[in-house]
Amino acid sequence: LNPQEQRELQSRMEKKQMKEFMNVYSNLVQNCFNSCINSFETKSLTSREESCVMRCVDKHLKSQTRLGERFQEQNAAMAQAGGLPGR
Amino acid sequence: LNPQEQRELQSRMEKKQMKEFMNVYSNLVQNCFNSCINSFETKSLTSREESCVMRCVDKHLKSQTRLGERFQEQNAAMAQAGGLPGR
Amino acid sequence: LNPQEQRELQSRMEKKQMKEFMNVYSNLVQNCFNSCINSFETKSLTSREESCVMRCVDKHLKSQTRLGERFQEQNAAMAQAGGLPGR
Amino acid sequence: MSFLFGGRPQISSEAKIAQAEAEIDMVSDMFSRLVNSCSKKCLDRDYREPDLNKGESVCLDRCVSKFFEVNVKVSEKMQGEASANAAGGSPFGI
Amino acid sequence: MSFLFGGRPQISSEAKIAQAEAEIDMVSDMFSRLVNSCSKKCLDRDYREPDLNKGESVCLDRCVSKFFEVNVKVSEKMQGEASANAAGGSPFGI
Amino acid sequence: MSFLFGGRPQISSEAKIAQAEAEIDMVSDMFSRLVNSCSKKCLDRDYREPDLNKGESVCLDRCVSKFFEVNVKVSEKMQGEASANAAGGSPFGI
Repeated sequence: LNPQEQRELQSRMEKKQMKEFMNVYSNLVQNCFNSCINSFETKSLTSREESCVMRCVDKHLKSQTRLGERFQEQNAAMAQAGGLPGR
Repeated sequence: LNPQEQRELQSRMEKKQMKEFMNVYSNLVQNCFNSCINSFETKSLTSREESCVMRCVDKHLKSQTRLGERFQEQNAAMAQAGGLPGR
Repeated sequence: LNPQEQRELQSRMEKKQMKEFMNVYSNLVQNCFNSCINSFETKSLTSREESCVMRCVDKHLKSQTRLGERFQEQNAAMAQAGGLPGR
Repeated sequence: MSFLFGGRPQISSEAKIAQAEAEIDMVSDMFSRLVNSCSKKCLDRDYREPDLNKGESVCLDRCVSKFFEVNVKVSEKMQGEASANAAGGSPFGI
Repeated sequence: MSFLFGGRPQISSEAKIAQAEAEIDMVSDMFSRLVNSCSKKCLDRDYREPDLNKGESVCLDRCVSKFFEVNVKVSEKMQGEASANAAGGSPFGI
Repeated sequence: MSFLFGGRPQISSEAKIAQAEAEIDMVSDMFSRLVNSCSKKCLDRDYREPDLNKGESVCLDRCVSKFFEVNVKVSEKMQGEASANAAGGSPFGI
Protein backbone atom coordinates (compact mmCIF):
# COMPACT_ATOMS: atom_id res chain seq x y z
CA LEU A 1 0.00 0.00 0.00
CA ASN A 2 1.31 3.47 -0.87
CA PRO A 3 1.04 6.36 1.61
CA GLN A 4 -2.26 7.60 0.16
CA GLU A 5 -3.76 4.12 0.38
CA GLN A 6 -2.43 3.77 3.92
CA ARG A 7 -4.10 7.01 4.91
CA GLU A 8 -7.41 5.75 3.49
CA LEU A 9 -7.05 2.41 5.30
CA GLN A 10 -6.15 4.30 8.45
CA SER A 11 -9.28 6.41 8.27
CA ARG A 12 -11.45 3.33 7.72
CA MET A 13 -9.79 1.66 10.68
CA GLU A 14 -10.64 4.61 12.88
CA LYS A 15 -14.30 4.32 11.96
CA LYS A 16 -14.16 0.63 12.67
CA GLN A 17 -12.54 1.21 16.04
CA MET A 18 -15.23 3.65 17.06
CA LYS A 19 -17.84 1.12 15.96
CA GLU A 20 -16.12 -1.65 17.84
CA PHE A 21 -15.83 0.43 20.96
CA MET A 22 -19.56 1.10 20.80
CA ASN A 23 -20.09 -2.60 20.30
CA VAL A 24 -18.07 -3.55 23.36
CA TYR A 25 -20.07 -1.02 25.32
CA SER A 26 -23.42 -2.30 24.07
CA ASN A 27 -22.43 -5.89 24.73
CA LEU A 28 -21.52 -4.98 28.30
CA VAL A 29 -24.90 -3.33 28.80
CA GLN A 30 -26.76 -6.28 27.35
CA ASN A 31 -24.75 -9.05 29.02
CA CYS A 32 -24.76 -7.47 32.44
CA PHE A 33 -28.43 -6.58 32.16
CA ASN A 34 -29.23 -10.17 31.22
CA SER A 35 -27.15 -11.62 34.03
CA CYS A 36 -28.05 -9.25 36.84
CA ILE A 37 -31.65 -8.16 36.29
CA ASN A 38 -34.13 -10.92 36.86
CA SER A 39 -36.96 -9.38 38.77
CA PHE A 40 -39.40 -6.77 37.63
CA GLU A 41 -41.17 -6.08 40.90
CA THR A 42 -39.82 -2.56 40.84
CA LYS A 43 -39.30 0.13 38.23
CA SER A 44 -35.82 1.06 39.44
CA LEU A 45 -32.71 -1.02 39.99
CA THR A 46 -32.40 -2.46 43.47
CA SER A 47 -29.07 -1.80 45.15
CA ARG A 48 -28.30 -5.48 44.78
CA GLU A 49 -28.89 -5.36 41.03
CA GLU A 50 -26.83 -2.22 40.75
CA SER A 51 -23.81 -3.64 42.48
CA CYS A 52 -24.10 -6.83 40.43
CA VAL A 53 -23.98 -4.71 37.26
CA MET A 54 -20.89 -2.86 38.54
CA ARG A 55 -19.02 -6.08 39.32
CA CYS A 56 -20.15 -7.58 36.04
CA VAL A 57 -18.78 -4.64 34.04
CA ASP A 58 -15.53 -4.73 35.98
CA LYS A 59 -15.05 -8.42 35.49
CA HIS A 60 -15.86 -8.33 31.79
CA LEU A 61 -13.49 -5.45 31.14
CA LYS A 62 -10.68 -7.28 32.92
CA SER A 63 -11.54 -10.45 31.06
CA GLN A 64 -11.43 -8.69 27.71
CA THR A 65 -8.10 -7.12 28.48
CA ARG A 66 -6.66 -10.50 29.39
CA LEU A 67 -8.15 -12.21 26.36
CA GLY A 68 -6.80 -9.43 24.14
CA GLU A 69 -3.28 -9.92 25.49
CA ARG A 70 -3.34 -13.68 24.95
CA PHE A 71 -4.87 -13.25 21.52
CA GLN A 72 -2.08 -10.90 20.47
CA GLU A 73 0.55 -13.31 21.74
CA GLN A 74 -0.96 -16.26 19.92
CA ASN A 75 -1.44 -14.24 16.79
CA ALA A 76 2.17 -13.11 16.82
CA ALA A 77 3.37 -16.66 17.46
CA MET A 78 1.24 -17.94 14.61
CA ALA A 79 2.40 -15.23 12.22
CA GLN A 80 6.00 -16.22 12.98
CA ALA A 81 5.20 -19.89 12.41
CA GLY A 82 3.89 -18.96 8.97
CA GLY A 83 0.27 -18.06 9.54
CA LEU A 84 -2.81 -20.19 9.36
CA PRO A 85 -1.95 -23.27 7.30
CA GLY A 86 -4.08 -22.08 4.43
CA ARG A 87 -2.56 -18.69 3.90
CA LEU B 1 -26.52 19.92 8.42
CA ASN B 2 -27.48 21.97 5.40
CA PRO B 3 -30.52 20.99 3.27
CA GLN B 4 -28.45 18.95 0.82
CA GLU B 5 -26.81 17.05 3.66
CA GLN B 6 -30.19 16.52 5.25
CA ARG B 7 -31.52 15.04 2.03
CA GLU B 8 -28.58 12.65 1.89
CA LEU B 9 -29.05 11.65 5.54
CA GLN B 10 -32.76 11.24 4.83
CA SER B 11 -32.12 8.88 1.97
CA ARG B 12 -29.71 6.80 4.04
CA MET B 13 -32.30 6.66 6.81
CA GLU B 14 -34.85 5.29 4.39
CA LYS B 15 -32.52 2.49 3.39
CA LYS B 16 -31.88 1.77 7.05
CA GLN B 17 -35.59 1.70 7.80
CA MET B 18 -36.25 -0.78 5.05
CA LYS B 19 -33.40 -2.90 6.37
CA GLU B 20 -34.71 -2.67 9.89
CA PHE B 21 -38.21 -3.57 8.83
CA MET B 22 -36.83 -6.67 7.11
CA ASN B 23 -34.89 -7.42 10.26
CA VAL B 24 -37.96 -7.20 12.47
CA TYR B 25 -39.73 -9.51 10.05
CA SER B 26 -36.89 -12.04 9.97
CA ASN B 27 -36.57 -11.99 13.73
CA LEU B 28 -40.28 -12.74 14.04
CA VAL B 29 -39.96 -15.68 11.67
CA GLN B 30 -36.96 -17.04 13.51
CA ASN B 31 -38.18 -16.46 17.06
CA CYS B 32 -41.64 -17.84 16.45
CA PHE B 33 -40.27 -20.79 14.51
CA ASN B 34 -37.88 -21.57 17.36
CA SER B 35 -40.60 -21.26 20.01
CA CYS B 36 -43.47 -23.03 18.25
CA ILE B 37 -41.95 -25.75 16.08
CA ASN B 38 -40.49 -28.57 18.09
CA SER B 39 -41.54 -31.71 16.34
CA PHE B 40 -40.50 -32.94 12.93
CA GLU B 41 -42.80 -35.92 12.60
CA THR B 42 -44.53 -34.19 9.72
CA LYS B 43 -43.47 -32.14 6.73
CA SER B 44 -46.22 -29.55 7.16
CA LEU B 45 -47.18 -27.38 10.10
CA THR B 46 -49.75 -28.94 12.39
CA SER B 47 -52.72 -26.72 13.16
CA ARG B 48 -51.44 -26.39 16.69
CA GLU B 49 -48.07 -25.16 15.48
CA GLU B 50 -49.71 -22.77 13.07
CA SER B 51 -51.87 -21.13 15.68
CA CYS B 52 -48.92 -20.90 18.06
CA VAL B 53 -47.03 -19.02 15.33
CA MET B 54 -49.96 -16.64 14.82
CA ARG B 55 -50.25 -15.85 18.52
CA CYS B 56 -46.49 -15.51 18.78
CA VAL B 57 -46.36 -12.96 15.95
CA ASP B 58 -49.27 -11.03 17.46
CA LYS B 59 -47.75 -10.91 20.88
CA HIS B 60 -44.30 -9.89 19.64
CA LEU B 61 -45.71 -7.10 17.50
CA LYS B 62 -47.66 -5.74 20.43
CA SER B 63 -44.65 -6.10 22.66
CA GLN B 64 -42.47 -4.18 20.23
CA THR B 65 -44.99 -1.39 19.93
CA ARG B 66 -45.14 -1.06 23.68
CA LEU B 67 -41.36 -1.21 24.08
CA GLY B 68 -41.01 1.41 21.35
CA GLU B 69 -43.36 3.79 23.16
CA ARG B 70 -41.54 3.43 26.48
CA PHE B 71 -38.18 3.75 24.77
CA GLN B 72 -39.21 7.03 23.15
CA GLU B 73 -40.48 8.38 26.45
CA GLN B 74 -37.30 7.49 28.29
CA ASN B 75 -35.15 8.81 25.49
CA ALA B 76 -37.00 12.12 25.52
CA ALA B 77 -36.77 12.33 29.30
CA MET B 78 -33.06 11.62 29.17
CA ALA B 79 -32.43 14.14 26.41
CA GLN B 80 -34.14 16.77 28.56
CA ALA B 81 -32.06 15.78 31.57
CA GLY B 82 -28.95 16.40 29.48
CA GLY B 83 -28.34 13.10 27.77
CA LEU B 84 -26.18 10.19 28.79
CA PRO B 85 -23.72 11.48 31.39
CA GLY B 86 -20.83 11.20 28.98
CA ARG B 87 -22.21 13.31 26.18
CA LEU C 1 -30.23 -4.27 -15.41
CA ASN C 2 -27.96 -3.41 -18.32
CA PRO C 3 -24.62 -5.21 -18.80
CA GLN C 4 -22.65 -2.57 -16.94
CA GLU C 5 -25.02 -2.72 -14.02
CA GLN C 6 -24.85 -6.49 -14.07
CA ARG C 7 -21.08 -6.37 -13.90
CA GLU C 8 -21.28 -4.07 -10.89
CA LEU C 9 -23.84 -6.34 -9.18
CA GLN C 10 -21.64 -9.32 -10.03
CA SER C 11 -18.64 -7.75 -8.39
CA ARG C 12 -20.62 -6.92 -5.26
CA MET C 13 -21.90 -10.48 -5.16
CA GLU C 14 -18.36 -11.79 -5.25
CA LYS C 15 -17.43 -9.70 -2.25
CA LYS C 16 -20.53 -10.94 -0.47
CA GLN C 17 -19.70 -14.54 -1.26
CA MET C 18 -16.23 -14.20 0.13
CA LYS C 19 -17.69 -12.62 3.24
CA GLU C 20 -20.27 -15.36 3.55
CA PHE C 21 -17.68 -18.06 3.11
CA MET C 22 -15.68 -16.51 5.92
CA ASN C 23 -18.83 -16.38 7.98
CA VAL C 24 -19.59 -20.07 7.47
CA TYR C 25 -16.02 -20.81 8.47
CA SER C 26 -16.18 -18.65 11.61
CA ASN C 27 -19.52 -20.13 12.60
CA LEU C 28 -18.05 -23.63 12.29
CA VAL C 29 -15.14 -22.66 14.52
CA GLN C 30 -17.39 -21.09 17.11
CA ASN C 31 -20.12 -23.74 17.12
CA CYS C 32 -17.76 -26.67 17.24
CA PHE C 33 -15.61 -25.00 19.87
CA ASN C 34 -18.69 -24.36 21.99
CA SER C 35 -19.97 -27.91 21.59
CA CYS C 36 -16.74 -29.86 21.95
CA ILE C 37 -14.53 -27.93 24.37
CA ASN C 38 -15.80 -28.00 27.90
CA SER C 39 -12.80 -28.56 30.07
CA PHE C 40 -9.88 -26.24 30.63
CA GLU C 41 -7.64 -28.54 32.65
CA THR C 42 -5.14 -28.45 29.84
CA LYS C 43 -3.74 -25.83 27.50
CA SER C 44 -3.93 -28.04 24.42
CA LEU C 45 -6.82 -29.93 22.87
CA THR C 46 -7.20 -33.49 24.13
CA SER C 47 -7.45 -36.12 21.42
CA ARG C 48 -11.08 -36.57 22.37
CA GLU C 49 -11.83 -32.89 21.88
CA GLU C 50 -9.97 -32.87 18.61
CA SER C 51 -11.91 -35.73 17.14
CA CYS C 52 -15.17 -34.22 18.36
CA VAL C 53 -14.26 -31.03 16.48
CA MET C 54 -13.52 -33.00 13.32
CA ARG C 55 -16.84 -34.85 13.42
CA CYS C 56 -18.64 -31.65 14.26
CA VAL C 57 -17.20 -29.85 11.23
CA ASP C 58 -18.00 -32.79 9.00
CA LYS C 59 -21.56 -33.03 10.20
CA HIS C 60 -22.22 -29.31 9.92
CA LEU C 61 -20.82 -29.13 6.41
CA LYS C 62 -23.03 -32.02 5.32
CA SER C 63 -25.98 -30.47 7.07
CA GLN C 64 -25.45 -27.15 5.31
CA THR C 65 -25.17 -28.80 1.95
CA ARG C 66 -28.42 -30.64 2.53
CA LEU C 67 -30.20 -27.55 3.84
CA GLY C 68 -28.94 -25.58 0.84
CA GLU C 69 -30.39 -28.15 -1.58
CA ARG C 70 -33.80 -28.15 0.10
CA PHE C 71 -33.77 -24.38 0.33
CA GLN C 72 -33.14 -24.06 -3.40
CA GLU C 73 -35.92 -26.51 -4.19
CA GLN C 74 -38.42 -24.71 -1.99
CA ASN C 75 -37.35 -21.34 -3.29
CA ALA C 76 -37.78 -22.48 -6.88
CA ALA C 77 -41.19 -24.00 -6.09
CA MET C 78 -42.28 -20.81 -4.39
CA ALA C 79 -41.05 -18.60 -7.21
CA GLN C 80 -43.13 -20.70 -9.63
CA ALA C 81 -46.16 -20.43 -7.38
CA GLY C 82 -45.83 -16.65 -7.55
CA GLY C 83 -43.43 -15.80 -4.76
CA LEU C 84 -44.12 -14.83 -1.20
CA PRO C 85 -47.73 -13.69 -1.09
CA GLY C 86 -46.73 -10.08 -0.62
CA ARG C 87 -44.43 -9.68 -3.56
CA MET D 1 -23.07 9.24 -2.18
CA SER D 2 -25.28 10.05 -5.13
CA PHE D 3 -25.50 13.71 -4.14
CA LEU D 4 -21.85 14.17 -5.01
CA PHE D 5 -22.44 13.27 -8.63
CA GLY D 6 -26.07 14.12 -9.24
CA GLY D 7 -27.58 13.16 -12.56
CA ARG D 8 -30.38 10.64 -12.88
CA PRO D 9 -28.69 7.85 -14.83
CA GLN D 10 -26.25 6.89 -12.09
CA ILE D 11 -28.85 7.29 -9.38
CA SER D 12 -31.21 5.00 -11.11
CA SER D 13 -28.45 2.48 -11.87
CA GLU D 14 -27.42 2.59 -8.27
CA ALA D 15 -31.03 2.22 -7.15
CA LYS D 16 -31.67 -0.75 -9.41
CA ILE D 17 -28.51 -2.47 -8.26
CA ALA D 18 -29.32 -1.68 -4.64
CA GLN D 19 -32.73 -3.26 -5.03
CA ALA D 20 -31.32 -6.43 -6.59
CA GLU D 21 -28.75 -6.49 -3.81
CA ALA D 22 -31.41 -6.07 -1.11
CA GLU D 23 -33.36 -9.03 -2.44
CA ILE D 24 -30.28 -11.23 -2.46
CA ASP D 25 -29.36 -10.07 1.04
CA MET D 26 -32.86 -10.95 2.22
CA VAL D 27 -32.70 -14.47 0.83
CA SER D 28 -29.23 -15.10 2.15
CA ASP D 29 -30.16 -13.76 5.59
CA MET D 30 -33.15 -16.12 5.64
CA PHE D 31 -30.92 -19.01 4.68
CA SER D 32 -28.45 -18.35 7.45
CA ARG D 33 -31.26 -18.10 9.99
CA LEU D 34 -32.67 -21.37 8.70
CA VAL D 35 -29.26 -23.04 8.99
CA ASN D 36 -28.99 -21.79 12.54
CA SER D 37 -32.46 -22.92 13.60
CA CYS D 38 -32.49 -26.26 11.81
CA SER D 39 -29.01 -27.27 12.94
CA LYS D 40 -30.02 -26.61 16.53
CA LYS D 41 -33.30 -28.48 16.17
CA CYS D 42 -32.02 -31.50 14.23
CA LEU D 43 -28.36 -32.28 14.89
CA ASP D 44 -27.35 -34.45 17.82
CA ARG D 45 -25.18 -32.25 19.98
CA ASP D 46 -22.64 -34.92 20.86
CA TYR D 47 -21.22 -35.47 17.39
CA ARG D 48 -20.63 -39.18 17.83
CA GLU D 49 -20.30 -39.68 14.07
CA PRO D 50 -19.29 -37.42 11.20
CA ASP D 51 -22.23 -38.36 8.96
CA LEU D 52 -25.83 -37.31 9.14
CA ASN D 53 -27.87 -40.23 10.36
CA LYS D 54 -31.29 -41.08 8.97
CA GLY D 55 -33.15 -39.22 11.71
CA GLU D 56 -31.11 -36.07 11.32
CA SER D 57 -31.52 -36.08 7.54
CA VAL D 58 -35.28 -36.44 7.64
CA CYS D 59 -35.49 -33.81 10.35
CA LEU D 60 -33.46 -31.32 8.28
CA ASP D 61 -35.70 -31.84 5.24
CA ARG D 62 -38.88 -31.28 7.21
CA CYS D 63 -37.32 -28.37 9.04
CA VAL D 64 -36.79 -26.53 5.75
CA SER D 65 -40.42 -27.16 4.78
CA LYS D 66 -41.75 -25.90 8.05
CA PHE D 67 -39.45 -22.90 8.07
CA PHE D 68 -40.78 -21.86 4.67
CA GLU D 69 -44.33 -22.37 5.83
CA VAL D 70 -43.77 -20.18 8.88
CA ASN D 71 -42.22 -17.59 6.58
CA VAL D 72 -45.34 -17.55 4.43
CA LYS D 73 -47.70 -17.39 7.41
CA VAL D 74 -45.84 -14.50 8.99
CA SER D 75 -45.67 -12.66 5.70
CA GLU D 76 -49.42 -13.11 5.10
CA LYS D 77 -50.17 -11.99 8.61
CA MET D 78 -48.09 -8.84 8.40
CA GLN D 79 -49.66 -7.92 5.10
CA GLY D 80 -53.06 -8.42 6.61
CA GLU D 81 -52.15 -6.06 9.44
CA ALA D 82 -50.66 -3.54 7.05
CA SER D 83 -53.72 -3.44 4.82
CA ALA D 84 -56.04 -3.38 7.83
CA ASN D 85 -54.12 -0.42 9.23
CA ALA D 86 -53.43 1.48 6.07
CA ALA D 87 -55.99 0.16 3.61
CA GLY D 88 -53.27 -0.43 1.04
CA GLY D 89 -49.50 -0.27 0.77
CA SER D 90 -47.99 -3.69 1.32
CA PRO D 91 -44.82 -3.82 3.39
CA PHE D 92 -43.38 -6.20 0.82
CA GLY D 93 -44.02 -4.15 -2.29
CA ILE D 94 -40.35 -3.29 -2.32
CA MET E 1 -13.63 7.06 -0.82
CA SER E 2 -12.94 10.70 -0.06
CA PHE E 3 -9.36 10.43 -1.24
CA LEU E 4 -10.60 9.95 -4.80
CA PHE E 5 -12.21 13.36 -4.84
CA GLY E 6 -10.29 15.34 -2.28
CA GLY E 7 -11.54 18.80 -1.36
CA ARG E 8 -12.66 19.72 2.13
CA PRO E 9 -16.34 20.56 1.55
CA GLN E 10 -17.38 17.03 0.63
CA ILE E 11 -15.22 15.48 3.31
CA SER E 12 -16.75 17.59 5.99
CA SER E 13 -20.29 17.02 4.67
CA GLU E 14 -19.60 13.33 4.63
CA ALA E 15 -18.16 13.51 8.15
CA LYS E 16 -21.14 15.41 9.50
CA ILE E 17 -23.57 12.99 7.92
CA ALA E 18 -21.53 10.03 9.15
CA GLN E 19 -21.68 11.36 12.68
CA ALA E 20 -25.43 11.87 12.57
CA GLU E 21 -25.71 8.37 11.12
CA ALA E 22 -23.53 6.88 13.85
CA GLU E 23 -25.73 8.38 16.55
CA ILE E 24 -28.87 7.02 14.95
CA ASP E 25 -27.22 3.60 14.54
CA MET E 26 -26.25 3.62 18.19
CA VAL E 27 -29.80 4.35 19.35
CA SER E 28 -31.35 1.81 17.04
CA ASP E 29 -28.83 -0.85 18.05
CA MET E 30 -29.69 -0.19 21.71
CA PHE E 31 -33.38 -0.50 20.92
CA SER E 32 -33.00 -3.84 19.21
CA ARG E 33 -30.93 -5.17 22.11
CA LEU E 34 -33.59 -3.94 24.51
CA VAL E 35 -36.32 -5.66 22.47
CA ASN E 36 -34.32 -8.85 22.54
CA SER E 37 -33.64 -8.79 26.28
CA CYS E 38 -37.05 -7.58 27.41
CA SER E 39 -38.99 -10.02 25.21
CA LYS E 40 -36.97 -12.87 26.67
CA LYS E 41 -37.42 -11.66 30.24
CA CYS E 42 -41.11 -10.75 30.05
CA LEU E 43 -43.06 -12.75 27.48
CA ASP E 44 -44.49 -16.15 28.37
CA ARG E 45 -42.79 -18.59 26.06
CA ASP E 46 -45.87 -20.68 25.34
CA TYR E 47 -47.91 -18.06 23.54
CA ARG E 48 -51.26 -19.19 24.86
CA GLU E 49 -52.91 -15.93 23.89
CA PRO E 50 -52.17 -13.28 21.25
CA ASP E 51 -52.48 -10.31 23.62
CA LEU E 52 -50.09 -9.05 26.24
CA ASN E 53 -51.50 -9.90 29.64
CA LYS E 54 -51.28 -7.52 32.58
CA GLY E 55 -48.15 -9.15 33.99
CA GLU E 56 -46.30 -9.05 30.69
CA SER E 57 -47.24 -5.40 30.09
CA VAL E 58 -46.03 -4.22 33.47
CA CYS E 59 -42.88 -6.29 33.12
CA LEU E 60 -42.10 -4.71 29.71
CA ASP E 61 -42.53 -1.19 31.08
CA ARG E 62 -40.23 -1.80 34.02
CA CYS E 63 -37.78 -3.63 31.80
CA VAL E 64 -37.32 -0.51 29.67
CA SER E 65 -36.73 1.57 32.80
CA LYS E 66 -34.16 -0.80 34.17
CA PHE E 67 -32.44 -1.20 30.82
CA PHE E 68 -31.98 2.56 30.62
CA GLU E 69 -30.68 2.66 34.16
CA VAL E 70 -28.13 -0.04 33.42
CA ASN E 71 -27.13 1.90 30.34
CA VAL E 72 -26.47 5.01 32.44
CA LYS E 73 -24.56 3.09 35.10
CA VAL E 74 -22.31 1.38 32.57
CA SER E 75 -21.71 4.63 30.75
CA GLU E 76 -20.80 6.45 34.00
CA LYS E 77 -18.51 3.63 35.01
CA MET E 78 -16.66 3.54 31.72
CA GLN E 79 -16.17 7.28 31.82
CA GLY E 80 -14.86 7.01 35.32
CA GLU E 81 -12.34 4.42 34.17
CA ALA E 82 -11.40 6.49 31.15
CA SER E 83 -10.75 9.64 33.15
CA ALA E 84 -8.94 7.65 35.85
CA ASN E 85 -6.70 6.13 33.19
CA ALA E 86 -6.22 9.08 30.92
CA ALA E 87 -7.11 12.07 33.06
CA GLY E 88 -9.32 13.42 30.32
CA GLY E 89 -10.75 12.32 26.97
CA SER E 90 -14.16 10.76 27.41
CA PRO E 91 -14.93 7.70 25.30
CA PHE E 92 -18.33 9.23 24.57
CA GLY E 93 -17.21 12.61 23.40
CA ILE E 94 -17.97 11.52 19.85
CA MET F 1 -18.84 1.96 -7.40
CA SER F 2 -15.73 1.52 -9.53
CA PHE F 3 -17.76 1.42 -12.72
CA LEU F 4 -18.61 5.08 -12.27
CA PHE F 5 -14.99 6.10 -12.49
CA GLY F 6 -13.33 3.31 -14.42
CA GLY F 7 -9.56 3.34 -14.77
CA ARG F 8 -7.30 0.71 -13.28
CA PRO F 9 -5.33 2.73 -10.73
CA GLN F 10 -8.33 3.47 -8.51
CA ILE F 11 -9.70 -0.03 -8.88
CA SER F 12 -6.46 -1.58 -7.83
CA SER F 13 -6.01 0.87 -4.94
CA GLU F 14 -9.53 0.13 -3.83
CA ALA F 15 -8.92 -3.60 -4.19
CA LYS F 16 -5.71 -3.53 -2.20
CA ILE F 17 -7.34 -1.54 0.58
CA ALA F 18 -10.37 -3.82 0.53
CA GLN F 19 -8.14 -6.85 0.95
CA ALA F 20 -6.26 -5.34 3.87
CA GLU F 21 -9.60 -4.39 5.35
CA ALA F 22 -11.01 -7.89 4.89
CA GLU F 23 -8.06 -9.42 6.75
CA ILE F 24 -8.49 -7.02 9.64
CA ASP F 25 -12.24 -7.68 9.72
CA MET F 26 -11.58 -11.41 9.82
CA VAL F 27 -9.21 -11.12 12.77
CA SER F 28 -11.48 -8.78 14.68
CA ASP F 29 -14.51 -11.00 14.04
CA MET F 30 -12.55 -13.97 15.39
CA PHE F 31 -11.58 -11.99 18.46
CA SER F 32 -15.14 -11.03 19.26
CA ARG F 33 -16.28 -14.64 18.85
CA LEU F 34 -13.48 -15.74 21.15
CA VAL F 35 -14.48 -13.14 23.74
CA ASN F 36 -18.04 -14.38 23.55
CA SER F 37 -17.18 -18.08 23.87
CA CYS F 38 -14.46 -17.75 26.49
CA SER F 39 -16.46 -15.38 28.72
CA LYS F 40 -19.33 -17.86 28.71
CA LYS F 41 -17.07 -20.82 29.41
CA CYS F 42 -14.88 -19.23 32.06
CA LEU F 43 -16.58 -16.45 34.01
CA ASP F 44 -18.72 -17.26 37.04
CA ARG F 45 -22.19 -16.05 36.17
CA ASP F 46 -23.00 -14.64 39.57
CA TYR F 47 -20.43 -11.87 39.63
CA ARG F 48 -19.73 -12.07 43.33
CA GLU F 49 -16.49 -10.12 42.96
CA PRO F 50 -15.25 -7.55 40.43
CA ASP F 51 -11.86 -9.21 39.91
CA LEU F 52 -10.95 -12.29 37.95
CA ASN F 53 -10.15 -15.06 40.39
CA LYS F 54 -7.31 -17.52 39.83
CA GLY F 55 -9.57 -20.16 38.27
CA GLU F 56 -11.15 -17.73 35.83
CA SER F 57 -7.77 -16.32 34.79
CA VAL F 58 -6.24 -19.71 34.07
CA CYS F 59 -9.39 -20.77 32.26
CA LEU F 60 -9.31 -17.69 30.02
CA ASP F 61 -5.66 -18.28 29.09
CA ARG F 62 -6.27 -21.90 28.16
CA CYS F 63 -9.45 -20.97 26.37
CA VAL F 64 -7.54 -18.70 23.99
CA SER F 65 -5.05 -21.50 23.30
CA LYS F 66 -7.75 -24.02 22.56
CA PHE F 67 -9.73 -21.58 20.45
CA PHE F 68 -6.68 -21.01 18.25
CA GLU F 69 -6.08 -24.73 17.98
CA VAL F 70 -9.67 -25.33 16.89
CA ASN F 71 -9.25 -22.54 14.36
CA VAL F 72 -6.19 -24.25 12.89
CA LYS F 73 -7.85 -27.68 12.82
CA VAL F 74 -10.96 -26.37 11.07
CA SER F 75 -8.88 -24.41 8.59
CA GLU F 76 -6.72 -27.48 7.78
CA LYS F 77 -9.79 -29.62 7.39
CA MET F 78 -11.54 -27.22 5.05
CA GLN F 79 -8.43 -26.92 2.93
CA GLY F 80 -8.19 -30.67 2.79
CA GLU F 81 -11.77 -30.86 1.56
CA ALA F 82 -11.20 -28.08 -0.94
CA SER F 83 -8.12 -29.67 -2.46
CA ALA F 84 -9.75 -33.10 -2.44
CA ASN F 85 -12.75 -31.64 -4.29
CA ALA F 86 -11.00 -29.27 -6.63
CA ALA F 87 -7.42 -30.51 -6.72
CA GLY F 88 -6.16 -26.99 -6.14
CA GLY F 89 -7.56 -23.57 -5.31
CA SER F 90 -7.46 -23.02 -1.57
CA PRO F 91 -10.42 -21.25 -0.05
CA PHE F 92 -7.96 -19.21 1.99
CA GLY F 93 -5.76 -17.99 -0.83
CA ILE F 94 -7.50 -14.64 -0.54
